[in-house]
Amino acid sequence: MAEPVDIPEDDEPGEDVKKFMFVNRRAPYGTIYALEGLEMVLITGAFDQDVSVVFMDDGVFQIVKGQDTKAVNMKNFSPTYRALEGYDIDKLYVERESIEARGLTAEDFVVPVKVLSAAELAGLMAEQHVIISA
Amino acid sequence: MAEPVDIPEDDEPGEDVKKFMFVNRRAPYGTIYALEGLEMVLITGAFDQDVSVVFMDDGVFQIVKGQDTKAVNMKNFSPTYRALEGYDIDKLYVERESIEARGLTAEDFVVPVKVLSAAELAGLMAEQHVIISA
Amino acid sequence: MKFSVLVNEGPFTHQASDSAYHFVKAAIGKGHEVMRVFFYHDGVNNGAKLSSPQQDDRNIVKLWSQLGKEHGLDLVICVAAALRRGIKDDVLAEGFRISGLGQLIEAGMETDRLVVFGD
Amino acid sequence: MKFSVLVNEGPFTHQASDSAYHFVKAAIGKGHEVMRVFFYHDGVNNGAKLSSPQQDDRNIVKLWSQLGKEHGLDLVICVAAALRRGIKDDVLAEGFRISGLGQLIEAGMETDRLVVFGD
Amino acid sequence: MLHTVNKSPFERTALATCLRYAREGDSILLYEDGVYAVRKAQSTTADVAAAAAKFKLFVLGPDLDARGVRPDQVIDGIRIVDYGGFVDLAAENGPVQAWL
Amino acid sequence: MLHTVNKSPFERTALATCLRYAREGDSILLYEDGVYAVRKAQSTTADVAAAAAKFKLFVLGPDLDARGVRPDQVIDGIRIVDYGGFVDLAAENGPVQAWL
Repeated sequence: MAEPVDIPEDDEPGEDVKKFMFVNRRAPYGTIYALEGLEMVLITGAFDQDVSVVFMDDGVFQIVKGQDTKAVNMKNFSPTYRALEGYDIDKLYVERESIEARGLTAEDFVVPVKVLSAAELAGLMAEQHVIISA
Repeated sequence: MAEPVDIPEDDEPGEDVKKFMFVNRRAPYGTIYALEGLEMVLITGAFDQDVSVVFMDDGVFQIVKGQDTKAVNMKNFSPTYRALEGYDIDKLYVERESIEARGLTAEDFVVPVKVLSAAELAGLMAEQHVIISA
Repeated sequence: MKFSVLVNEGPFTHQASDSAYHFVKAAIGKGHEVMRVFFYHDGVNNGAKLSSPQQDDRNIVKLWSQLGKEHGLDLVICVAAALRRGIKDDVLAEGFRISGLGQLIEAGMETDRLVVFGD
Repeated sequence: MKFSVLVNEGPFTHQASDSAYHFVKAAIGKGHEVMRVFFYHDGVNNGAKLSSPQQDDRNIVKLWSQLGKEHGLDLVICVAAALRRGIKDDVLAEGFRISGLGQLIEAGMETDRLVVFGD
Repeated sequence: MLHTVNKSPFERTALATCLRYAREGDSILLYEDGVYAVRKAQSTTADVAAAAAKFKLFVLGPDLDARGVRPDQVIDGIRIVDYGGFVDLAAENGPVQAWL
Repeated sequence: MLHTVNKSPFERTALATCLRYAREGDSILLYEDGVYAVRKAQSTTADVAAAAAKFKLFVLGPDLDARGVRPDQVIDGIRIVDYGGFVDLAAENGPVQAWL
């Protein structure tokens, strides 16, 4: 894993920078996709790319507060989402329709997220070079 | 795999006979559950048990006619369902609600099936000793 | 009461193996007998001894081996499903054995409850 | 055009590996370049050489090895996902190599299209 | 009999099919990602509350905890059990059908 | 861009979410178990026919054949392609989003 790289917020992406979007649609723990998906995102931090991470459908449950995995004896990886900022990965989006259906608000998450509609996220998605689904 | 055993239809189940139900809810080819599920059913034929096989939800697609897997280069196992009769496994049920939602009728299947409602199948299910989902 | 358990998914990818493990442990703790744990589909990967999860995560393959040893559990890997997935005797973890699907049917015949864990 | 492919599921259990194989073969047939096929999650099991499917079924592990050989494909198994699942060099099929997740990101950076196959 | 459901009601039809099959007196245990069904104030709540009134609904506490679902968020009438409770449910009820 | 959907519309929400994200001019390819969505005369037909009128819908022929879905059962306006056509769709459209 890479050291956090300090790039000013207003830095323009260089020529070699591509837009990567990670689409998270799965709940944590029932399957490993959420955990291994997060590992992919973290690695991207080492490559200085323009990274967006989107949580939609049951993927929004990945970042809800209060996860306690002691009794299932699995690794609680929800605190690791807070490490993303250290890798300059701060474009975290949550789909409005998904959280409304689940009775959640932006306050319920372990990291600061921007709440966007599916239509807004679809616009962002169309601008990407690479979209990875876990 | 066992030789087909010839038991008369009106034979009463003996004391050692248990009721096994196999519940098939998955489409074929997209995943291996249907194929490996069928392998489980075939083995049961060697044990002289009282076996029921139920197709519901996308599981009804396992037995539709006209499957041709040449272009996907996978094994077409749909003809194997016709071998079940040789193992005296002839209680094949299809859920009415599932086939109606999919625009299918009993004529669309590679094997003779009995079409029952979910309520009727639920009654059968409650009588089982063992229920196996693939 | 006499239980048997069927595990349809491999370690880590699905929670099925963890849930089955906790169920079996609790059943034994309550004085029930667990006759057999049968591993089918990707479940056969639970018997792969080379599995090395991260240090801070549980090692479910080892947990099964330990539970098997402590309580003389019969941990059976289905041979047909295992061949497809490259699990053979030389990669088999301690306490597991490879056998046929008949062992599952037999477990169904001889136990009071068969409980299935999968995806 | 330059493609890379990500395969998230193992052989046989899901069709993902078959679909990816046919896609890669067709892309090469159309004169495109396939820079890398990256295997992640259970996809790492596609590189397990011990896999022995039934005689009348396709052997997708061997098909990947052959396609890799014919066209010099870079077939990369993710090391972290492989460790969890017990895939190490000694069980690796011909033509596959084990490397880090960075190889996936690099593929995304250097190709025109990354296509994902999974469950 | 005992029905088990380990899938999210938002993503799969397992719970819906289970409820088509459950009969009076049956028990239903929600576990793994199935526990998301028990939450109040979400789009699935009315259907699950109706099921809780009709059948004996249980949810696995360890899976609730892992997913950050607090006991006060659980629909009234759904009982929280641990793995031992899961074993008891399997032992006390007839056959077990896993709606995978 | 190109959206791919490989899940049955009866069992998963992948197609529904895809249709929430597809924009004018986008292409959608249904393959693997996703091909069940293209069948006429089933409960999902009206929604998929509406999508076919709005977006460019494609279905993978090899997966149709494997599942016994005949070309005459496919909703009008959905084009059947082979693996080469899948490659063309990926090449001709912008990024590819796989709705797994």
